[in-house]
Amino acid sequence: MSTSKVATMHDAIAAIVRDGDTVAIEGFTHLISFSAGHEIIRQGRRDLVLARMTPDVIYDQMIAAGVARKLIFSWLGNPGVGGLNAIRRVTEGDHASLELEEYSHFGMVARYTAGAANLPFFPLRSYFETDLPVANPLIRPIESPYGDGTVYAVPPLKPDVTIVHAQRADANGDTQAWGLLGCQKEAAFAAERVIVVVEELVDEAVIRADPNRTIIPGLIVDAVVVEPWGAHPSYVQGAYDRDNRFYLDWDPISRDKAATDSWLAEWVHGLGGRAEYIEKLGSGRLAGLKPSAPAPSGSVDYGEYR
Amino acid sequence: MSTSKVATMHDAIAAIVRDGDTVAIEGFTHLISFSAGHEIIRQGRRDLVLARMTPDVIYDQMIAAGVARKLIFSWLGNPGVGGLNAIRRVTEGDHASLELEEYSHFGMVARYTAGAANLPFFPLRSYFETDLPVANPLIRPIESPYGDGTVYAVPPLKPDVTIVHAQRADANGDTQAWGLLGCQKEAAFAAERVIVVVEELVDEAVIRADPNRTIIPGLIVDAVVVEPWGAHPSYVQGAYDRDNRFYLDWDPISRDKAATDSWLAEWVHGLGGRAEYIEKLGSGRLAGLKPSAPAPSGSVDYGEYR
Amino acid sequence: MSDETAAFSKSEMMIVAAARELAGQRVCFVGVGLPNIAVNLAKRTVAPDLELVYEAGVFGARPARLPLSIGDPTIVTGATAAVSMFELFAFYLQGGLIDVGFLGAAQIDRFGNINTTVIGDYAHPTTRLPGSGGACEIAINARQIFVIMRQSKRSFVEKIDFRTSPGNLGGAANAERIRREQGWLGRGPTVVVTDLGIYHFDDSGEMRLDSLHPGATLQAARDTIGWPLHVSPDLAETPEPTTAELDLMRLELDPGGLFTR
Amino acid sequence: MSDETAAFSKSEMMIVAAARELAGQRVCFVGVGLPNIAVNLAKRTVAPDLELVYEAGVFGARPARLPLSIGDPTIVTGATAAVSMFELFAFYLQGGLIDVGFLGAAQIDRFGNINTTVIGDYAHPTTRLPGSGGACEIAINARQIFVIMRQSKRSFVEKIDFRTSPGNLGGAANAERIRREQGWLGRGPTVVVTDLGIYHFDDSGEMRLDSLHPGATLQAARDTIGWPLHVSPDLAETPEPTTAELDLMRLELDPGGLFTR
Repeated sequence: MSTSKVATMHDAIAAIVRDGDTVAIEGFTHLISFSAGHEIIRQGRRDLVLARMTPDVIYDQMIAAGVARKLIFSWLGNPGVGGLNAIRRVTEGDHASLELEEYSHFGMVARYTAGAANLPFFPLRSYFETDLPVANPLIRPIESPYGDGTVYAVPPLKPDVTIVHAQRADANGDTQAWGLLGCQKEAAFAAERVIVVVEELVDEAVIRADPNRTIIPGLIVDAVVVEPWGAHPSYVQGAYDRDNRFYLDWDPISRDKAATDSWLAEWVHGLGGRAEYIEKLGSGRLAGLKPSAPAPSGSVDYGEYR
Repeated sequence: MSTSKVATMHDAIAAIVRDGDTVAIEGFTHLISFSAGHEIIRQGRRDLVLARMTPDVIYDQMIAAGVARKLIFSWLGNPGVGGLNAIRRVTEGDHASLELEEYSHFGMVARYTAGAANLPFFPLRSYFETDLPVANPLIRPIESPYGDGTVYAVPPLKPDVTIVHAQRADANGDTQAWGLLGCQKEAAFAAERVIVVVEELVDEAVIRADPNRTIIPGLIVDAVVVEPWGAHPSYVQGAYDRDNRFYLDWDPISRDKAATDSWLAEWVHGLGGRAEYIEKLGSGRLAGLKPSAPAPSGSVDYGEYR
Repeated sequence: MSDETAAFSKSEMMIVAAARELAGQRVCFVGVGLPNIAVNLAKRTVAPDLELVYEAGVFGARPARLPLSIGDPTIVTGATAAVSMFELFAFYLQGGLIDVGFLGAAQIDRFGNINTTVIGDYAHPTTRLPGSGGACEIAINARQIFVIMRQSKRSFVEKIDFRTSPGNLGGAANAERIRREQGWLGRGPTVVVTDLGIYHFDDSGEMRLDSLHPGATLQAARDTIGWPLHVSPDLAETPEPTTAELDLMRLELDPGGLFTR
Repeated sequence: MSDETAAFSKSEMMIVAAARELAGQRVCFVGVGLPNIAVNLAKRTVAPDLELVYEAGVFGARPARLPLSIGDPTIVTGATAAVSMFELFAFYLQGGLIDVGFLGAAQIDRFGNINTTVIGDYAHPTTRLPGSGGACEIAINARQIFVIMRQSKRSFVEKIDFRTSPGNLGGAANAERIRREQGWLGRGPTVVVTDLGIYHFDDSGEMRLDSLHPGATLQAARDTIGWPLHVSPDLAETPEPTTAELDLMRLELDPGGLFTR
């Protein structure tokens, strides 16, 4: 309970992510662990099954780098910009080499929920009268035992590894996040192994002062990596904004395979880790991403009961 | 959005709770709206179907007062003390006059969840090889569409009215609570009408300062009743402790029908509402229930993004 | 007239027309891109009490700027509630609390069925589109669906390549029966706003042109739609954007002109 | 010896014996009443790193006093996590994170099947008991089940009146097959601690007396059990409560003697 799980990103990925694993780096536009994705590229993992609701730029980069054989997802795009061009190169026409397993957003959330709850399936009202169950035979109809119709079911998704980024955790991995929470809790409970990357390592007392704010208990966490700015170019509520310029710049880069490869060479393979990445980005770039003003939540009282 | 839903308990119950309704006063040992239960007795509602995971002393009182024809529950007791004697009088032997519909805790939570999510059923691993599906034929087996066995399903529970107590809400009904959250969120989203009773009415800005703390949006709330100490003898995290003496005293009172009736006459029918109840309890009794010291959660920063 | 029409872009007219359709609505599920700016414009004009719901997990958003994408820290700060996506999709959307779901589309047919998955064959598509995201469940569970998209023969088609989100299926009768039988809470698509005009759905569940935007012609509408166009007997002309609407878009919501040019 | 045995109550011995069985365990699901004090005693003695989970929705509780019931503000203040009961039952319990589920019972049979629902006929019971609460799902999903209850012919019965919580069903072979086939994560009951002794389960899945408490006799055990008692060939005597254990119970955990008298 009091043993520290704090590790470097290098050591955490080396010990926890294996070739062929199903890996979920979750976080819906918010708290995306680009840092973990880059380290997986750097360490040359292969044949990964990548799961994520919105593959986003990080999976475009990982797939461009050749770490994955399959993608499980619900929305494939560069949010607010356009397509994911590296992924399109391996999914369109006769070159289609990346295996796809496709759901809707609620279907992906329901899959993680079933995985976390050890359920053999999860029911939802989506998919009826659509072509999705044809495209993905794992989406199956199920009769209500109360004689009131049919709904669809999705199977549990239990990643070998789930990686989430959060504002803070203690050394045991007890993790707190605020802002958009996406499906990180469900994806973490569904996973065999969990890596938490945080902006700030805090004392256990900070976590225990607000137990309702905890989204993941250390009980299911294998490693805690402390990396400020580890979610750049995505954002961290209260810490930094999305670096939209990065998302815009990625579009032309990713359209050209050579440009993509040289970006990976310069920004991933050419760097030792997130510290060097941040230094290379430059303090000016980062300063422009800070919130314009603080917006404190205020404090509530749990009371001492002796 | 800015129209106030603030009402007195009398007016809220008069307008929202009707004879024959299915009513859920939820809150697992914590935040139990005794005040609403007493007002329902005072207004002489009849033939209610009372739903609640743990009927607790409040439903023992309501059933003793004759408001209910049926009880839907998962654990029938006076927590930490013993049985619920008024309910036992109408459920044991040949006098059994109260209809019972019985689940497990997870079954009740799953029923509210299915109700809130507009699902025709909710699957869980409970009940297999037990006598509960025999006692309650609404608990039904369902085959996994993935050929990996059978689980059980429970049907959605959609109360006509759900009543919850919380630490604070704004005039629109946007409600925040901390400490044990039980199944209040699920029970509220599942309900046709919702009454929120709070210790404190706060400005909308207090709610919006910490959006992750909101458990129920005003969107689904019909009335906001402001009644400090409204959950006595249960407790409110940070505000007051459980009045255990009350739970202990209820045991001998409830064993005797006459004593029960005179308690109801004195403490419910004989009083105009919670304000008089609190005055009758006395400030000394209440002072002894305050937390021994504050335990602040601390504040987090959401950041301004313009 | 020509001067005035020259004073705003087709995209601006489309966004303004979509925003106006939200008058009187209470809870709106906001999609990526054009819906995002249309809803934020409506919130500042015809529907100040509109509750903005983002699939990312926000109810009652008060964005201080136009959100950069479907998720943005500005939709959380000052919101009524920030919740898990399970809660958002299960309780808010599937639970029936959303009045209007706003969708875009790569392909749409006369019955408002939508494709955002692939162009061509699914296994070997000529174009791989983003896929459903939340669109499939929004189309099924939101009380009604608004669609905003530019017209072209490539997008308004006789037959969509893939049905990602159900509309009026093969027609109103069929669709109403299935929605009733399956316990869906939504009644499907009710409004389609394009760069040329405003469409609603007739009793047969088919798209009908009810209003042409200033400067747009019936011929232009017919030339960019893949089926015989149904036109309302009392076809209207869409009122031009007001200076106030244009200023809001240009100065506040989209100063970069990302959506409005 | 008699002096010393006179120095503690049967209830105290039972609670201490149950607490000691938790040595080496990591995550324990705490039930109402006796389990509550036994687990809180273990946390203060043999298992300081034990994570206390309360069905009310708390993980990693650090109660500053003995909780008054299954829910109490003292289990929340200073806890690692306070979560919804959906999350507690779905992710923590059904998800397989609970090592030991602690249960009490009104009736138990030789295979550890438990009744907490009714005595007599279900429709017209002679005694209406609390019912399952979380017991049914705890028995199915916790990795192993500890039972703590006083012995009597009324409670240790040949046949329970109602099966609320499954134990080893009709025997170990049958139980193991069903648990495997149904994908249950738990292996069922492993320990029963009473006011007279400590029982574990033999290869046939049946209760076996492994240790007699000081002052208790085999005859007393046989006289309070409704089936032919299986006794371990190397029956042990339970070590008496230590002064430290007694002081913790009497001075800190249960000064009122609610559970220990």
